[in-house]
Amino acid sequence: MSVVDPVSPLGNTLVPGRHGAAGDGAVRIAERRCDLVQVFARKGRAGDVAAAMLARFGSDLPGPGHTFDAPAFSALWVQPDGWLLVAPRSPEGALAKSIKAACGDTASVVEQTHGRSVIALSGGRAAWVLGKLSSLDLHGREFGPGRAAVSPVAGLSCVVHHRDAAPSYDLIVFATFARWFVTSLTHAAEETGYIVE
Amino acid sequence: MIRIACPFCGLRDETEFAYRGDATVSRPPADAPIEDFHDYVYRRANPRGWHVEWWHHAGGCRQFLKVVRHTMTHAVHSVGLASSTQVVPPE
Amino acid sequence: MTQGFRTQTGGRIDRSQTLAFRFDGRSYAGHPGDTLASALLANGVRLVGRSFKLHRPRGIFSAGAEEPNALAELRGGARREPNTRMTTAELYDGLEAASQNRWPSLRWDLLSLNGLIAPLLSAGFYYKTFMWPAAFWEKVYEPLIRRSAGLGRAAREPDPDRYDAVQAHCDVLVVGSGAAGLAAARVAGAAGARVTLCEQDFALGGGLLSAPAHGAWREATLAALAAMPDVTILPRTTVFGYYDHNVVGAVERVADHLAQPPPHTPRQRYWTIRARSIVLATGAHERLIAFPDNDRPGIMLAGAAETYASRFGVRAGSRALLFANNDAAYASLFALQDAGIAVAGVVDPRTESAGAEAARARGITVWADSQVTGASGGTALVGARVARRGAGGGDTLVVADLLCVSGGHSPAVQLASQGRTPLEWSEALAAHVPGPATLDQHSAGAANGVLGFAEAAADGARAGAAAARAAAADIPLPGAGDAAYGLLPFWEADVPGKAFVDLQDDVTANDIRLAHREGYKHIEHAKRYTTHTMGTDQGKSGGLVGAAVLAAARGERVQDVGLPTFRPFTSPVTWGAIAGPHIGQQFAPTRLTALYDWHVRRGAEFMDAGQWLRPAFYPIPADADAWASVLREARAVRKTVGICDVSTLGKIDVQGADSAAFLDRLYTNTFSTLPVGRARYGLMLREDGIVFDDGTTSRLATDHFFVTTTTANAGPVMAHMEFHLQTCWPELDVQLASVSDQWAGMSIAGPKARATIGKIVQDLDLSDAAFPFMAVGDGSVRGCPVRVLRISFSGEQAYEIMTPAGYAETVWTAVLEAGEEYAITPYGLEALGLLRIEKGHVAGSELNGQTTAADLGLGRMVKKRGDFVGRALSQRPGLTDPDRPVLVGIRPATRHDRLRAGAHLVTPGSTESLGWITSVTRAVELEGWIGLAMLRGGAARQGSRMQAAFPMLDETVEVEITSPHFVDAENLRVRG
Amino acid sequence: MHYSGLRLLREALTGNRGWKPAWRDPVPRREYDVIIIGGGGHGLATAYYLAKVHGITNVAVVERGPIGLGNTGRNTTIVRSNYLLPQNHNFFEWSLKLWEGLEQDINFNAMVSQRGVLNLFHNEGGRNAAARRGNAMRLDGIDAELLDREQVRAMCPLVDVDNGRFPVMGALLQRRGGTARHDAVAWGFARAADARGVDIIQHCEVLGIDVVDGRVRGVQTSRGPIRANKIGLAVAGNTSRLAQMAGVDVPIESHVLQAFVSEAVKPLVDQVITFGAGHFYVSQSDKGGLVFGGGLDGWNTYAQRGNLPVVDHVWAAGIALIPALSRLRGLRQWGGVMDMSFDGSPIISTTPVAGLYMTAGWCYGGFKATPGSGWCHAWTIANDAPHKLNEAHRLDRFRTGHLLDERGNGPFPWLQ
Ligand SMILES: Cc1cc2nc3c(=O)[nH]c(=O)nc-3n(C[C@H](O)[C@H](O)[C@H](O)COP(=O)(O)OP(=O)(O)OC[C@H]3O[C@@H](n4cnc5c(N)ncnc54)[C@H](O)[C@@H]3O)c2cc1C
Ligand SMILES: NC(=O)c1ccc[n+]([C@@H]2O[C@H](COP(=O)([O-])OP(=O)(O)OC[C@H]3O[C@@H](n4cnc5c(N)ncnc54)[C@H](O)[C@@H]3O)[C@@H](O)[C@H]2O)c1
Ligand SMILES: Cc1cc2nc3c(=O)[nH]c(=O)nc-3n(C[C@H](O)[C@H](O)[C@H](O)COP(=O)(O)O)c2cc1C
Ligand SMILES: [Zn+2]
Repeated sequence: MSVVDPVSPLGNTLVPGRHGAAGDGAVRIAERRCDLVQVFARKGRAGDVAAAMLARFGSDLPGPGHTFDAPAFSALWVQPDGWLLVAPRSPEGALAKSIKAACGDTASVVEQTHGRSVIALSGGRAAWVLGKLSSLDLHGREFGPGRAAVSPVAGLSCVVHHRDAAPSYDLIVFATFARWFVTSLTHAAEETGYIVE
Repeated sequence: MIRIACPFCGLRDETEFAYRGDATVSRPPADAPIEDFHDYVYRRANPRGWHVEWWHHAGGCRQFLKVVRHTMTHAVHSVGLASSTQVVPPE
Repeated sequence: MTQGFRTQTGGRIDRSQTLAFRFDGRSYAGHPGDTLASALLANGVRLVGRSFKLHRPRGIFSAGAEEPNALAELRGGARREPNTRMTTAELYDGLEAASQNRWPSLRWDLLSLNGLIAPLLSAGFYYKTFMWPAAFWEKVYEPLIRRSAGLGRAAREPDPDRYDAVQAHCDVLVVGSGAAGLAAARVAGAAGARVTLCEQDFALGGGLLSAPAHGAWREATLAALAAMPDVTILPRTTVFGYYDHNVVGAVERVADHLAQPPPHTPRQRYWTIRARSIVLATGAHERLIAFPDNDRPGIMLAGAAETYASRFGVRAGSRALLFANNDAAYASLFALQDAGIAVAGVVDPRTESAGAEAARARGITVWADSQVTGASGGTALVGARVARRGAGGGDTLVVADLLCVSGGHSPAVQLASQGRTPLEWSEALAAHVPGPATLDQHSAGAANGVLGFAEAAADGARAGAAAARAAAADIPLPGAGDAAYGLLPFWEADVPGKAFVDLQDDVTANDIRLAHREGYKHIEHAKRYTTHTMGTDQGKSGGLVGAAVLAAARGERVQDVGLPTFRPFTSPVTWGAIAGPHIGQQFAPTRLTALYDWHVRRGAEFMDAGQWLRPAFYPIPADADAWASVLREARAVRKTVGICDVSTLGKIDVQGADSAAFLDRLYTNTFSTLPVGRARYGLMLREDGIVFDDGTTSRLATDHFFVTTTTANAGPVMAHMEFHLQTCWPELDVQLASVSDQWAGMSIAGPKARATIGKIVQDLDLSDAAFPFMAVGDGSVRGCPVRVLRISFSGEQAYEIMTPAGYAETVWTAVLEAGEEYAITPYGLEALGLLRIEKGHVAGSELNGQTTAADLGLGRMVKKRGDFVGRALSQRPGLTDPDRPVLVGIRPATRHDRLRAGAHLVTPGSTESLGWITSVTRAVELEGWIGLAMLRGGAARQGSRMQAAFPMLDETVEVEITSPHFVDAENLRVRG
Repeated sequence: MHYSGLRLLREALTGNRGWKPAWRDPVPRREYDVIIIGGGGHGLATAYYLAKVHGITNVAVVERGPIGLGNTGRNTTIVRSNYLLPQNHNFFEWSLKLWEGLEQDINFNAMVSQRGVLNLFHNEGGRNAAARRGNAMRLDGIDAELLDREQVRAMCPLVDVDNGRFPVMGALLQRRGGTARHDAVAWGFARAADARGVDIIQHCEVLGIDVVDGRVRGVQTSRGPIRANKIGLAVAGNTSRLAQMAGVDVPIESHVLQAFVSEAVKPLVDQVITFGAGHFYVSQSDKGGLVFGGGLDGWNTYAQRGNLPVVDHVWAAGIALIPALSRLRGLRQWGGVMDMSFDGSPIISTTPVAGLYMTAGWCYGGFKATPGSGWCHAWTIANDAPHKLNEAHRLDRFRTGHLLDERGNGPFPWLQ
């Protein structure tokens, strides 16, 4: 564990409190500090990776568009034979190391904890707000808890993870764009009002 | 708005993709004459009708997809993986 | 002013509330539910505008989006909106509007004198004159034309309002909320489809709003729709365009009915709707008839007059005459009569009709087999001349202040046509109707050529079921009315005079014939030559009439002449709405490095570098100017040590058994021979043989590389790698991941670089022996993991420290503290540029997509064996020509002379450019300015003198051609 | 019939009854000396200059629809010669010179309006590129000026030079650049060519090109075969298809470029302004509509219709540049199918088939080239060899590597 806590790429962009329109439709916006690790199966080794992940972490590796909540992390499908693992913060690099240890040379493991920001958006009108920035069909028939999609939000590369029925979404974006992204998100939420914890 | 059904991600707007042109040409072997490389780079199908083309799902799964699209109606006939040999224009 | 033309009862306005508004400075009153047009009519205002070319007085012609005449500047100042159709502008308390395109006033408009020379201003007159003298066009004629053209005046300040955009999806999109649209939505909704219904009007119901008899059905249907959870109804929402793959664009006027939007509320919202199926229930547009002076204020479409009476409780005149060729228009007239408007009679070109019989039964005079041959009155209609068809002379003057016109109804097929549905000709309507659709698209109701409420609703129900892929559902339908239509195609009264086919652009039937005589016979030529259908209404009420006049001139049928192409936008669309929230800083993304806040605190001057904001330099009070800062920073690097944020470099993690082979194929040089723990500078070509990018690649393990790219090419290089991996060499075991954001990077450069970081880097031996030039290794700084690369861009001893971005500031601060004793200096992009130019390193200005490896003096990096991208085509003669410009250095012959990038190198007395200066800087190693240039025969010219010409500043500087390496050409310092 | 103010007056007094067709509607003859395929500006100008400069009047222009409704009738009308490479700017300057005397030459007011063209830049790199380009032009005697931020502000008061995401640093100005009335260019050349005996044959689609022993012999059309030993292609976005008919491959892809016009308003924008950072450009037509556009949709197409993503981007860029446009309304949107070459520069050339010539690969920029292209194409046809002005624009330059890549974007037509 490093002696210092990593600094959030958001700086002071998210100001705690209630903003935008009054009324009871306010959404909640928050940064979630997570560990993020990308896992790619080496050529022809997807089966081995899946077996190792199941054995070591009790995790399925989900198929396209889906997620799997293992005890230690959520696994999000992001590309063929490629997953993004999202976990609560742990000692620097520990998650990646344990994955690498489990998979050996059947997988390429890439640390992304600092490379991505996880922005949580939730509340009854979260889908309305997200629908201003994303062209995904967020209707319950098409998307819901347990689903994830890689698709631009506010024009930026993003992994949209529908976590629960509140609904709560994790929006996972490239860290160097995070401030601009959050500004777009808060603009979109002005109409409903939004609360930053 | 062209919409492309990515075999992995589902139906998505064209704005998620980057176009990469004619997918019927392939890179010549190393020992091929320069002429072949010229053709690979500069001699590209430009039909009025069905066109087989690369679309990079840059905003999604990052796969280069082979897409058969009509250059008048813009209808997408089929979409497949880079390796697919099934992605061909209709009769 | 009193609302003298308001009926006592009826209509869908709220008489209990009064709204005050102003038009041309005068105050009036209206009610909620009014449009600006209905309220003006209620107040007896008839003259509301001037036409485009002839400045003829004009009144309100329609009751909807098709309005050609009644355009106003709405609101004022930064919120001024020119050309706003009064017929769709919803009245609100305090509304301000002004007439436009007139001077000094609406009533007394100087340019109405144009009317006197109208024959001179015939179609296309400007193509035939204004050519002499040639210089007069820009100086005299054009400014005059420009000033008198145009309609209203746009605002000249930024818009204070905000706009919003939404991405939407549905199973069935219904456009239009008339009988057809409501029925379609209800059936589709009942079948479980996700339905979105867009209606441009603020009230739902279309024609039903003017049909009190069907009020109950409308209410019941709306109530049923409101109860369906998956049905979204959007009033005030115009579908403006139908695009590929059943995607439509629509704009919702969220707050235009208010003086200004409430806080946090957008003024308008732009909807992009992706629909599996689309029902077009957009109704029909009533057509005008061409007859002399058919543009007088007081002449109005029959359906519009009915709408004013039935929906708005407004009498559009006191005494109405109808000129119509169909029975539907009689119903409109009867509604006027019922609203208390006196009826002067009906002029009908047909000899007999059901309408005429019904009219006579009501005691109304009908001039059958007749036509209107002219209108009298200037700024208001006083009467119309009526004559038998073909009689020639013998007109009767009928006194009327309201002349209702109906030349039939054209289905609103704009969207269907944009949606690539072919149009077919309907003899019954004498208009185009949609043919079989190729997309999942269904026209319904009047838009489908089905008139009558009951019939339209039934047609809508059919379309709704088809769109929802459901069996036809049994829903209540409005009661059947009188379906008689009995239209006789009749386009133009056959008498001479100024008979308009396009009211806004002053296009007359004679103009169309003139175009025909001059050979502009095709409908698209005639359109462009006369400007017919090119106004803000796009010819909704006169387009087909013009086509018919052309058809007559050509001796052909109207359907063989056709119509000009329908294009978006069905109604003009606010620019700001489409821009949406992407304004100001949100126009394009900004990217910030993890050290951004530090740079801000340190007072950096920032500059745009692609999407990035990067420190240009860090001024301190002692610096006289920007150059002083830059030179101070660069000098620190050369003398002691400096630190620079290089986090913006692209970084790609390459893993897999075949990584080395993969990189060998992508780069001109070889990576399979690179030992683990070492880095190598690499050069990448495009397949056409031109240099694409450069960067360093480190080998972290046999099967693991860490690639850096230039800032600008981070994305393109990644895509280039993926392209080749997936489409050319799919057999390779390689995995790619962008780690640009994961790693922050800082370059520590200068003779004291090692001394500085040696104090803080742990778990890594930095001694020259253990960690020579181009070594790579992992360590830590204050507990933060770091990756150290010994590489140099400045020519000095230098290290790049990469660290996970969240630790950037910790590591950066640690370096600063360690370097304090050497007066470590942070340096920005400018000093970075200075240093690299001194060292002769190429960057963006040289790697500009036009240069080869050899041009840049990097020919030795191109391997002789093995294939790589760009190898073959780089051997083309044009790319190996020895006369191509190559990289050289330059210095002014007189040392204090200034160099400028973009100057060209010429020999004295010649204007032939032999090369150009790509980058310049003031130097710190040498005196004065230095630069890099691309120069033909550059190698041979080293040591000679040339002129650097900058003719745009009238400047020529004598320069000396040198080697591009001003500093440490032998690369000793970097190894020191 | 000569057009003049006097004529206009005479006709006005007699009810405008005496005007004659601007061009005849002839029945195609069986054989011509030269057939020009494509009745756009380039084809019509080629025919005009063949007749005027080379005395070759037995010429047919064969057009599948009505003339002038291809890209000539749907472009944003910018005329300029501010190109970087000498091979390009010298050619375009010749074209600009022809524009300057065009109206008197063809006796048709094409409303050539030299109101100035500004190319804005936003950073050092942009300024250096503008300087390199402008100085290159000046060395070759072409007007160009480098404006700083304050000069841009003074010239274009509505442009937001300070506040946008990309503040304006300055501009490359070509005062002699401007606009011309697109339709009038086609009509004017048609009328002038017709007056010199050229047959303009509308509604006549070329369906095949007859090649015998490596030489062209004529064309097959929807109105029957027509013979000629020289054929010039001027078919813009259809070049690939037409060249294929003669067995010739051309490095061209067909892409749609969109354009827009706003509602007409009183004068608002006095110059042509190009906003490179935002892919947006705008000018105001004499009728009052702002005519504007941006980048390509970016995929091969033969459809002349636009698409939402580009609309969104272009309109946002418009507001970024000129915030006061926000409450103005867009009126119409359309597209044109462009002949995108693989290095972004045109091809005016002989071909491997004897007697077959082409002017093509015009990308975004062919309207301004109309007179120059016609002039050089005519020269190439008449002499069976290129003029000095177009010898670099040869078809085989992609094989030899003598590319004319102004922007360094490489062999990706959708990026050019
Ligand atoms: C939206 C847009 C904006 C533009 N803006 C500018 C600008 O501002 N400035 C500028 O300089 N350039 C601009 N351009 C480019 C410019 O419009 C074109 O390069 C130029 O007009 C091409 O002229 P042309 O005569 O070659 O082609 P066209 O005018 O397209 O003429 C080609 C003709 O060939 C005909 N044809 C095709 N196939 C056949 C066949 N088989 N048989 C017979 N005839 C056939 C077509 O019907 C057509 O009429 C723009 C283009 C577009 C689309
Ligand atoms: N004044 C009248 O009495 C009157 C007027 C129109 C129609 N009608 C009658 O109504 C019946 C037809 O009903 P219908 O439902 O087919 O037509 P409709 O005219 O009743 O409804 C069409 C609706 O579509 C809306 N619309 C059109 N284009 C639109 C767009 N681009 N975006 C959003 N909304 C748009 C219109 O505002 C209108 O409300 C016929 O009997 C016809 O004669 C009567
Ligand atoms: C410079 C220019 C100005 C235009 N101005 C107008 C205009 O004022 N009104 C209009 O309706 N269309 C205008 N148009 C668009 C044309 O109506 C038409 O859409 C375009 O020429 C493409 O043709 P198409 O739509 O028939 O395919 C203009 C086009 C151009 C090129
Ligand atoms: Zn995908």
